[in-house]
Amino acid sequence: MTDTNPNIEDVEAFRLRARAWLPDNMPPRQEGVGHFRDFDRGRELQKRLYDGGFAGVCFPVEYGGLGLTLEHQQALDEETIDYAMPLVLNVPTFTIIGGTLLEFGTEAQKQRYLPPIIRGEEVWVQFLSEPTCGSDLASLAMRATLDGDAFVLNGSKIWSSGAHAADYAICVARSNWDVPKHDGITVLIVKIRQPGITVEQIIDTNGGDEFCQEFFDDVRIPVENVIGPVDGGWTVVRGLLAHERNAMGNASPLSSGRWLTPTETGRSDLMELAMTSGQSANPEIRQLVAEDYALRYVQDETTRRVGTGMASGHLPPTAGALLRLMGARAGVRRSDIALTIAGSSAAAWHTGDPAGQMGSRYVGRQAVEMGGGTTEMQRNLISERLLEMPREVAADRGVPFNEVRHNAMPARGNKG
Amino acid sequence: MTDTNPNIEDVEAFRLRARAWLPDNMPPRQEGVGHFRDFDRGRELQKRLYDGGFAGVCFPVEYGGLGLTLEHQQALDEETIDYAMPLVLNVPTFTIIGGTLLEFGTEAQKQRYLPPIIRGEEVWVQFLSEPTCGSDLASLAMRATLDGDAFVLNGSKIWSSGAHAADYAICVARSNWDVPKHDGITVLIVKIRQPGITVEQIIDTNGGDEFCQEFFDDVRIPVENVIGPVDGGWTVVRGLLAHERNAMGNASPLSSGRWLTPTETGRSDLMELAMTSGQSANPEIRQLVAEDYALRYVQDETTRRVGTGMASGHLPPTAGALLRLMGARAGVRRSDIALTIAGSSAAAWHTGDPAGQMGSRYVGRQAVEMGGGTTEMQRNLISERLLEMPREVAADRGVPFNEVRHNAMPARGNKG
Amino acid sequence: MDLDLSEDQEFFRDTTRKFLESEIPVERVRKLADDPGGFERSWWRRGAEMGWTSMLVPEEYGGGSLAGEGLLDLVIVAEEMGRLVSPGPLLATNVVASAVAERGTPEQQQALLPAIVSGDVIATWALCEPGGRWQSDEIGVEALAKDDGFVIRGSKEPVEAGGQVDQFLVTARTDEGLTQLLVPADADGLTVTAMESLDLVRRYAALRFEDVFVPASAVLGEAGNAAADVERQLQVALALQLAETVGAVDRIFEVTLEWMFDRFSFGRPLASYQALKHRFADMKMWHEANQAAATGAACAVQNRSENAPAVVSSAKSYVGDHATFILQECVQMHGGLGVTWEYDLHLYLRRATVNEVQYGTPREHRERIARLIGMDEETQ
Amino acid sequence: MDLDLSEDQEFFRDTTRKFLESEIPVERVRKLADDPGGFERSWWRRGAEMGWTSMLVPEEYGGGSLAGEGLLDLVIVAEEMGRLVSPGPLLATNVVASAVAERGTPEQQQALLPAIVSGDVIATWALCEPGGRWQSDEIGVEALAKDDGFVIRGSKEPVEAGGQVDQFLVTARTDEGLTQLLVPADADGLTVTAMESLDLVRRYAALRFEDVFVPASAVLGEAGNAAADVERQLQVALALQLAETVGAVDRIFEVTLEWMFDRFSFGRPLASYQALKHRFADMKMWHEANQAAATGAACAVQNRSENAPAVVSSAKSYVGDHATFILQECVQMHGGLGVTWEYDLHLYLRRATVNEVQYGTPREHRERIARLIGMDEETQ
Repeated sequence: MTDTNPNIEDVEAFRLRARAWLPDNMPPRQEGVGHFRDFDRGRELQKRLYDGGFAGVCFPVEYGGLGLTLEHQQALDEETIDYAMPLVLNVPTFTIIGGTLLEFGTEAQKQRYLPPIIRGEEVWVQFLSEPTCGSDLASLAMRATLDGDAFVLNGSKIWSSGAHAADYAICVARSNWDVPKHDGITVLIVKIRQPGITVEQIIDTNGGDEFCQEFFDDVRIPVENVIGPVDGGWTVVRGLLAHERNAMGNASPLSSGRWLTPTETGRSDLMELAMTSGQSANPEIRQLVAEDYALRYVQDETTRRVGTGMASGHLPPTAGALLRLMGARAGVRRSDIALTIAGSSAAAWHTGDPAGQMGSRYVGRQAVEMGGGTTEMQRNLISERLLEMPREVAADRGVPFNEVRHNAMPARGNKG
Repeated sequence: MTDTNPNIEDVEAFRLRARAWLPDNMPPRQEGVGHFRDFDRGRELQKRLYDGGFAGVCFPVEYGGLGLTLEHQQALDEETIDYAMPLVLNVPTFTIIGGTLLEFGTEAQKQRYLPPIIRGEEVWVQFLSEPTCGSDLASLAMRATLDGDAFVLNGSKIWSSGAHAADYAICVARSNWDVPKHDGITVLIVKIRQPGITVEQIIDTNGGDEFCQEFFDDVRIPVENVIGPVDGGWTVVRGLLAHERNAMGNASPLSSGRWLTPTETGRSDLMELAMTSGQSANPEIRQLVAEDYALRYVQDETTRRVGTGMASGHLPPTAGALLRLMGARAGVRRSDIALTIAGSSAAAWHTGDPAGQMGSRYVGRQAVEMGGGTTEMQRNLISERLLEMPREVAADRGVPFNEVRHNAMPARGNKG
Repeated sequence: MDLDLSEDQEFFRDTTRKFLESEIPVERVRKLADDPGGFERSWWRRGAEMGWTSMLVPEEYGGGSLAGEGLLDLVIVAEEMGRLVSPGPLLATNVVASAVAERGTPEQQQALLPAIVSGDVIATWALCEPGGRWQSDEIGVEALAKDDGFVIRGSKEPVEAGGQVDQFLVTARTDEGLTQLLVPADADGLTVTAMESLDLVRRYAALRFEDVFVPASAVLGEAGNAAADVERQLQVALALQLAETVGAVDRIFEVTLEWMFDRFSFGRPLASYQALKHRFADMKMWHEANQAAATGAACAVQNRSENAPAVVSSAKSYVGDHATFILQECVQMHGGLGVTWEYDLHLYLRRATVNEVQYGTPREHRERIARLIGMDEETQ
Repeated sequence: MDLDLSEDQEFFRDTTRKFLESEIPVERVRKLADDPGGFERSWWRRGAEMGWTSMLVPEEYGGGSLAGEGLLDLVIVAEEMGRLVSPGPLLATNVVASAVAERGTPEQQQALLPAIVSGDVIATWALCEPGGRWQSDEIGVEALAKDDGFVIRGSKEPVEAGGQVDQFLVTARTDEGLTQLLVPADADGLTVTAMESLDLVRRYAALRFEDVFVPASAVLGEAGNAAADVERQLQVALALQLAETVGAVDRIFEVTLEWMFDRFSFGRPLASYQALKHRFADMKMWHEANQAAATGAACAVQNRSENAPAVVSSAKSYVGDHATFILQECVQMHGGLGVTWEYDLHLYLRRATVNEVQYGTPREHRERIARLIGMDEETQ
């Protein structure tokens, strides 16, 4: 990320400086869920780190970072394991957005946008999916029409986590309809709160309101906000997705602090439920709790294996799809186990009984098979990229986008 | 199968006549496995039925049958439930071969071949699959070359059950290589024991020798043995496969006697194993034995539902694929359960310990997912025919067979 | 759905479907989510007029079925209600109606059945107890003989529609054994507490009996000897529950299959992707098996087959596992839309999940099967 | 395979692979199926020269590893042996070598280790007992103190290579607790009966101890206090077993993937069918997870991590379930060929199945995990 500077601080010195600084400056660890409701808390924690000289460790000095190495970041991660960290900013802001801006942004963009990111002042999201896209991201239909010194955006984006509470977005739009789908895409930096953009929260099956849908009506974005070439944005999108997979494999140097791994968190919620519901001696329930434990252990080890394999080049970046697939399958299995342990309490319960959450969790279990590209897309990736099996027939390959059959835009408030 | 004859015997009279005749003429029931080793026993039992006037109930009188109705056959099936019956002749001889000859055979073929079938004198098999075919039956490459009044056959057939112990086969060959694969197929009646045909038994992973491979070297088959039109045999094959699916749904009137359904056979082998290995109180083992019971019950009910649905026309004949799919999945699940109950005894056991069989059973478990067309082909059938989802792209559609990429014939004794 | 319905049954099904579609479409169900009761009495009376409460009741009390096989008619209603995730105490009320019709004294029958048939009275069965106990040998609520009557003590939960009904049938235990008692909802000493529920409109409550006195005439059947009655009630409940689940899956499978043709990805309809086609093939197979199992269970209960106990538990455990699995697959096929509140699929998944775990989970029914098929007997 | 082998380890792996491929290809394994022992002593000695028996033994007795982490070197051999379903008592002998190296007296070490390292002596661990018992608290074989020694009574089965070895390490129970004893194969009163095996070349035997006397010097470690040693041996055994299974799957996955490109159906390679591609994606994921789990387990055992007991059981239960599943999928991809005797796939499936159920089944290891993570503790 930055050339090694012979004058940089020694890793151990850095570590000790952090160890000395942390107790008086950072609050103790408190596991959150990485939800947009933590954005403000994240901004505050990041500001503290910045003031103490521990923010943007691997970001270049010229954009407000420390210009240090991955080893420095890892030392900081180890020292901060018992402290509250702005983990909610890691994805997408630091790793995906930061990585993409560093890789594809103009000098002016980097100067303008990276420092506030490192100071925790601006939180970003991604505007990728659209209601009509499904698994085929490149079939996006947000219209970007060049008008003088700006692109005029019209259309809708969806599944952006916490967009209503964020500041900026990387937005992918279609600037040319007369060429095949990958060849007419432009990536733009969009300020979220501006006239013409309406952000609506989507209520999920569990009543959660994490996801948003955005409606764009004649939104003018200056051409200097374009990342990468006009019409050539698909390369930027692919880079962005690679940063995303890296982040998932815990292999991004731009990440700061880390989540506890499942095996570090002690008793799982499933074990807790089995114990408190008086089923700890039931052999079948013991099997399920132990299966969950084993699954979490194996998932940790697999993340380590694939993450280091991608870092060392033993595995290609698409290997991240293996982690996404495994995470989804394990998540689904865990929801099933939760339902079994909860039993009839999953259907009817007294207010406050934790078993009552397990029914909702089960009803919403497929969410993990959709976020970050559906499980089916991961299987395509693994078979076609990692195993090099033949690609699926794509009826739209080489066909101008406006001649391809697309999905109709659902009416607002459509119930399907 | 035959027009209702107003002079035929009343069903109840027929039933009572059977009830009176059976005790002195048929031995008590003994469940076999439908193996070719039972062929001779089957011939003998069928001869007895024939002599007593209970053979070929729904076959026409002119070909040696009784010309009676399905209700007569069902009455006979009920009366014979406690007696040994030649069940091994039902599939393929009576139902698939009998049905196909009745539907597509010439008058002379029916006169020649049906009576010995009904008398239990001639046992038939099917020569369909070839080593190079895989799931794509119509890609068969047995060469049938017209030479005067005969076709000369060269090539190899495989997966024919008990061919070395049978008398005749329906054999499907390619008579025209210059047309698309479905348009150059001819179906022939082949006497198995004749010069030029070598039958080899295949040893399966469990040491079983049920299956055969046949090698044809310049075997001359007279043209009068052709069933259906020359080059137009694919229609016959489709008819044959429909008779097969009917038989699987217990919906063929040509079947005589029936297997006990799994829920009629009392304690399952899995329950027996759980009990004798002292695990009857183990809650997890109880779950598995009960799961097997439920699965067998549901399988019975599904066979009834789909079988009667096909008979009444509520379901198309391809619905038989549902039964085949369910049977395979249930068979696989049962092998898994068997392995779990056997535990370490599946790997190492004292001679005679029934638990020792469970390892082999598990090793050979996929056989049920292959016989009668792979599970994958059933899924294609169900999705494309029953649910009418779009057909897979076939690279050979409309292409002359000799221009299509095929599998190479494995060398004899090839280990892959 | 049984593939071989009679003409009368088909007509009945069509009428029921039309009524439900016009009177209580899914948008209406969503609105009832905020209603404390989850359904309206006036609507239930109109359903009663359609025959929803009369199928298991003799003609002399205003009941009657299409051709003498009331349960096979009633599962048609349950299945149609599943197709629209309808509210209403269909299972609850009919289990009680059936029990009273089969085991009640003429006085009990006269007091309850006409009112149930008209829809004026609704009832439910208080079987389950805290901690997921529902099997006969787990019943802990006591009924102590006192003054020509009984005093009831203990807790029942979850009780379907417990906060909405007029009448409870309580399965309790006396010194002699299982005993069932008819208890009015306003009995002294009975506290009814609403519980939370996964389903949008199906309500459950916890019942607390603190020395609730009922006269001897409240006993349904024979005191101390109700095990067979409880088994019968359980079978009726399961037959209805299974039919409802199958109906819910049937509707969603239809909708999702249609979606596969309408939705395009990479210029091709989703229905053209083999990986998805194969998953639909499996779903179709499981759904046919579910329907076969539900029909088989209803027939076994209707005909009082000897093996009905194992049959209903087999169907219950199989359908329980596979119905929700199919629905989750259907969620996946819809992508993000499938996990939004605004799309109806989760209403069906909630209903099927509730059905999976109520009146015994698949696991508990497998344990019941193990007992029924003789795993507790000595090895021979 | 660990993705980060050292250069020395890569060289060692390549040498081992070449040796196995030339000396004991699968055709040769098939021939050994008819050999009562399942392997040849002379071949084993040559393997010993390659280092197969020295990795867990100190240098003073002729042992030594590549860089001081012997188990991480040894799992490379186990994995390569899995790739060719090799015969030989690798696991059995090394578990005993490791136990003697860690806990033996100098006399015991001198008597056994050099001979094991040279391949002249082979040994095995007699742990399991009839009825699938293998956990510490299930051990029933008794060692009764008598005349400055012990009398051993009871049965051990299945014992890997029990009919082929020179030396047993027997896990027994004295009044004080678990005790391990070194017993020569020709001890008086010891009967060794060959058992049948699912594997073509891995042999098992049943041991019957009828008052077998051994002197006090036969005790390995501390009499009555062997629980920690037994745990350690189990961990070493599982690390080797897991590596072998992973190697077997790795080879078959390779072969099957190749087959998918070579085999055509409807004019297209099998590899082009999406339904099959998605199954390969799942297989690839499980296989990576299996490898990660096996590597993680070997590291935990090598490093004597505190959580090693739960780690090996986690890996064992996960790999046990998934390795055979992958192999069965590979059978299916081959069609009929996959279920013929003549095709090699079933040799691998047999090996993986044997590994799945020996030294505890996945189910038994999950029960062990439940205990290890504290499910028997009081609810807080």
